[in-house]
Amino acid sequence: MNSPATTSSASKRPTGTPFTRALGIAALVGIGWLVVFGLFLSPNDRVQKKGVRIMYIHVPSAWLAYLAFIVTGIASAAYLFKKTRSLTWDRIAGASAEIGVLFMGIALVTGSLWGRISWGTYWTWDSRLTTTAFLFVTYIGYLAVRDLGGTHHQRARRSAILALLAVFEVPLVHFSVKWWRPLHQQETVAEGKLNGLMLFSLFTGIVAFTLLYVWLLLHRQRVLAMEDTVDDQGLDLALAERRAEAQEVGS
Amino acid sequence: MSSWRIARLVAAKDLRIELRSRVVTNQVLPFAALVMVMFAFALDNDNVLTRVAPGLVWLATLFSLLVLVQRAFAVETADGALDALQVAGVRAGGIFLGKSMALAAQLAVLELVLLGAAVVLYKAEVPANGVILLIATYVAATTGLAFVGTLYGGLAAGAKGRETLLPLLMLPVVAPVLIGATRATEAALGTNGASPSEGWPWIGLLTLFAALFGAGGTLAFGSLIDE
Amino acid sequence: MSSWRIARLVAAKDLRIELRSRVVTNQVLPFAALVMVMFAFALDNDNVLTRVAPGLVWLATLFSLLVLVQRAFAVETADGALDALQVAGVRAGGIFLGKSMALAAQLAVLELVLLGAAVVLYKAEVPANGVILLIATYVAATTGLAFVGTLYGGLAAGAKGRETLLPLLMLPVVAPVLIGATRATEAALGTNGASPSEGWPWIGLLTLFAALFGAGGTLAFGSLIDE
Amino acid sequence: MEPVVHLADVVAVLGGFPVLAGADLTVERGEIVLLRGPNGAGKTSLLRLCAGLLPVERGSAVVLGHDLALDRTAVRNRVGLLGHSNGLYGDLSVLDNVSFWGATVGATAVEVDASLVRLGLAGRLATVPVSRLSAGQRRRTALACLVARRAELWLLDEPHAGLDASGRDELDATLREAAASGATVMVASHELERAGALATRVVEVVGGQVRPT
Amino acid sequence: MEPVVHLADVVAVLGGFPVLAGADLTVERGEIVLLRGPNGAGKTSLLRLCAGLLPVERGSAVVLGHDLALDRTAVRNRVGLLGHSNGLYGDLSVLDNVSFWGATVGATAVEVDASLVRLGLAGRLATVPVSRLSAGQRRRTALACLVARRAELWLLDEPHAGLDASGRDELDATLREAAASGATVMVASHELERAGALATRVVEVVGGQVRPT
Ligand code: HEM
Ligand SMILES: Nc1ncnc2c1ncn2[C@@H]1O[C@H](COP(=O)(O)OP(=O)(O)OP(=O)(O)O)[C@@H](O)[C@H]1O
Ligand SMILES: Nc1ncnc2c1ncn2[C@@H]1O[C@H](COP(=O)(O)OP(=O)(O)OP(=O)(O)O)[C@@H](O)[C@H]1O
Ligand SMILES: [Mg+2]
Ligand SMILES: [Mg+2]
Repeated sequence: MNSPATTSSASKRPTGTPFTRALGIAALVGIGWLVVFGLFLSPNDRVQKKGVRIMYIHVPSAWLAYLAFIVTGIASAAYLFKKTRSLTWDRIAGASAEIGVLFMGIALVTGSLWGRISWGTYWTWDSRLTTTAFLFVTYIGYLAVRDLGGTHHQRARRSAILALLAVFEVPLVHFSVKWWRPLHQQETVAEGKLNGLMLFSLFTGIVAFTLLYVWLLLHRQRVLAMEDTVDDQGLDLALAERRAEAQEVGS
Repeated sequence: MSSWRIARLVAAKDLRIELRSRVVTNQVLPFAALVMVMFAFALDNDNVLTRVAPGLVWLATLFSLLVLVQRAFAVETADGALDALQVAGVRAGGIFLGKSMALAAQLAVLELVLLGAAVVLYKAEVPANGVILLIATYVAATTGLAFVGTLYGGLAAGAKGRETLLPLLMLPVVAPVLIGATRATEAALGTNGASPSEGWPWIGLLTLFAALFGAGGTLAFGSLIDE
Repeated sequence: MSSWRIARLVAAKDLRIELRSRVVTNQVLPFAALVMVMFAFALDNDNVLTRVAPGLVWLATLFSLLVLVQRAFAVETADGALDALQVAGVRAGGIFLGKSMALAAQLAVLELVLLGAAVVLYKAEVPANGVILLIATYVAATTGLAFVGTLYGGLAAGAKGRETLLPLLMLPVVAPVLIGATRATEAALGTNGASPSEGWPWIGLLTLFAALFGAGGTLAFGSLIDE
Repeated sequence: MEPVVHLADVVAVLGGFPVLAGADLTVERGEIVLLRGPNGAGKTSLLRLCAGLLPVERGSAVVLGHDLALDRTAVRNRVGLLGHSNGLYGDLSVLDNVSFWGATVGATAVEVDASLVRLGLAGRLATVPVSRLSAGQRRRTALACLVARRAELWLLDEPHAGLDASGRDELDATLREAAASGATVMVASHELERAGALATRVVEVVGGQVRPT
Repeated sequence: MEPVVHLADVVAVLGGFPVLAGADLTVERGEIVLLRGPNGAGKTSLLRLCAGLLPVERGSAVVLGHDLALDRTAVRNRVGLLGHSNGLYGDLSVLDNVSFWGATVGATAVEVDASLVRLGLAGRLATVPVSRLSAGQRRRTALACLVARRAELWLLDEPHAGLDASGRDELDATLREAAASGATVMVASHELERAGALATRVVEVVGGQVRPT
């Protein structure tokens, strides 16, 4: 998303700080490691052969999407139930949801690619795949609701409520495989069915993606803040015109 | 005045409107019925129908729900009555409960018709030992759907362009209901050799769902409908 | 001024409204897409899906058609524009053609999306030798549906309370289209081992149907929308 | 020369209710006739009947030389009606609306602009979607559409309602011009001072019948 | 005693447009204030804001002792709004409508009948579905609903429009009574003679701001 804010006169301040820069670098390094381990050092799987390497993106992105959506939920709750009604919480919720949708998208794509390899099909109506798709759509809807307009606080309240309802779909996706028609992988990681090096690569991936997530979140949240201030500046101009209207008629 | 009295007022009002305009009776019911027939047409494949009957019943219910919800809020927005309701100080929680009740009532009728249609068209049988489960499913699912419908219908009813959101917001959220209700019904009807006992966990899911949206709506409806 | 010029005016107007409001893009398309997903989901196992895919595509088209038609006439009746159109002396035949054209355009887009969805979700493949047949089906069916939709939409929009009739009037009438289009598509896709040659008779039916309602509408539309 | 409107004992029915119960009225070319009368008297119905929107149940109604009992559509492209509702497309801009309604009678872009300027809708407002206008701005847009249509018989239902002072003056001037240039105007209104001053003749509608005043 | 309405430099926004651009207004108990001003000035917006329907973007708006910036809903059951639209259910009869809106504030059947009689809707009309009423009859129904609600602050947007002579007199009498019995009334109108005579004070709304006259 481009932000008019960065170009606007009023807010020349960058969205980066020493901390976020450090974070960004760490994320880059982490991804570098992931490439090394995921693509070269980690062994092929007995069944999945090279295909297993998709796991190192697929699983972390899916889990980070979960995390992002849960953060959205928490931030929304914070906005609704804290006396301060601070819009910062709302922006964190929004930013996190955007990133979550991004990661969920990656999980869907990598997942279906993987599916092509190991199940011979891009898509099937397995419970997890379907519920994941619904989760994805739900948060697209959430983002759409954020764009409905109204004052910042209206936007915040409306979307916060949706977020609190939507977050309940996450456990639904997670446990769906237990409930019916599982084709998709059941608990694999938690049950330690992975050999050491695979496990390590996977965790590198998770760490790297987490760093990336936090980095994106901080920046995106600040950009949103700037967009809000830009809205306010736009309003000031409009106000001036409207008042001028009054002068004309007056004279 | 208490939310509960408001709820009764609003529900009575909505049902009276239906009584006078007969939109649901003349439009939605035939629509739902025709949907079933259409399914029968499109899928007139030997044994397929009976196998997927439960799924189709709930699918048809969902589509009809969309129509019902749109109607339920068209009445309010046609002449700015929703504004009037808000100004009238009518507690949003009350409006929510009231409209949900009316919606649930209409849904219940609808589902009966659909079940009937399913039995006739798809030759679905209802075994004695599945009856209680079936009833439980209907009650739980209907309540849940009514709540969700009202919640998102209200959100979508507001300012311009929002109506475009209704299906987008609603369908993914009601998907669990579709799943749960379908499985429970299959269990009740013993489709694909399922046994009633398998149904009850799904009822749990449905009830949880209904409770969640009932609570959410009653508390939050105000902020959702005000523009 | 000639009916044809009017038709172009009205069509352009309707398409511009869609361009501005994006209701079809934001509401009907996602709706149709979700309908497909829901079908796929309710009918889970794949071999069923691919077998019934053509039927589902057209079923979804019909549902979307209902929404489209309601929308097409909602814009006319919202602020009494239909009255204004009549007083403006705009020839009814022209209105009919114009709105049909706009509707057909929107339907065409919609069907493309649905076909795409079918290919992805239901793994329906389009064999080379079926392409022409498929295209013919789409053209014929789309025209027919657009005509019927406009005709009955006008009838429903005409007088108070009648809008309740829309689905009731329309679904049974378009049933032949559903069947025809389904069979033709099955032939084109070679579903259940059907061969393209079997498809053409159905195209005949569809074309006949389109011609029938096209002529009927152009002549009778005036008396239909008059109150 | 035959009258523009000639109603003889006209009866019209809506939903079983006789909205017009034997109305007699004759309007000559160039007149500005004010229809006054209590709520529910039948003013709107009378105007809609003259526009060919309301079927003639009994009696004879001749408008611009056409017998409405035989063919209601014949008069249509020659009359212009401003009803209680504006007949605008909320999603389209003011300009789009006026252009569309103008185009239906082949009005040129110049004529369209002229009518926009006339009703103070030129400039920023012209590009605003009608759904974002104030009530009076909408009414002005509807009037602009009417002006752009250059009708022979103007039928206006409470045209002053919602217009501000300048809008009212503009409206009156427009109608006087139209009448002067040979058009005929019928106005239903409850603002007796204002509309009375505008009209060349006042008739009273009561219980679905017309009586002179 | 504190004023019923106190707006200080209020800004309100719709679709990015500042419908109110720094409005200041103070209304005391028992006043009948007329809001006049050109189309698009912001009268409707001002009334909707006082009814708690339009959020306060900037400035402070205190109505009946509640700060709308903090909670827009607190005032609601104490104000009554008659907007450009009537807020009626077309499928329901006049009686059903008035009863419903009355019931929302616990009005008794007697009070409902009283308001029907008052606006000349008793008898046959009471049982007619609103969708089959004439424009003025609908407006009367909306007024009846308002009367039945016995609000402390009455907000009316062009209440005279569409009403016939008797209806206007009835309306003015009603508003005067309400004010006399301690209610406060704000009326937006373009019928300056009529509304001016009714009002105890006239303010002008221009370009989203309020100025005394
Ligand atoms: C479009 C297809 C797919 C989607 C949408 C998808 C989605 C997901 C999601 C949402 C998770 C997180 C599960 C959780 O922990 O709650 C996940 C985890 C996982 N996925 Fe997929 N997946 C897809 C295809 C595949 C394929 C083809 C494979 C391998 C054959 C696969 C293997 C895994 C594994 C091993 C996990 C970790 C499971 C665990 O330990 O919990 N996925 N996937
Ligand atoms: N939904 C909206 N979005 C954007 N701008 C709007 C919207 N509604 C109204 N406006 C603008 O706000 C301004 C004030 O509107 P408002 O309805 O308050 O004016 P008004 O004083 O009531 O005019 P009128 O006398 O015509 O009723 C108008 O210029 C209008 O264009
Ligand atoms: N659709 C309808 N069905 C039945 N009766 C109707 C319908 N529309 C109007 N009426 C009745 O016809 C009568 C005349 O209506 P009309 O709108 O012509 O009155 P009017 O003179 O325009 O009143 P107003 O001054 O309030 O606009 C009214 O008594 C009304 O109740
Ligand atoms: Mg009238
Ligand atoms: Mg206004």
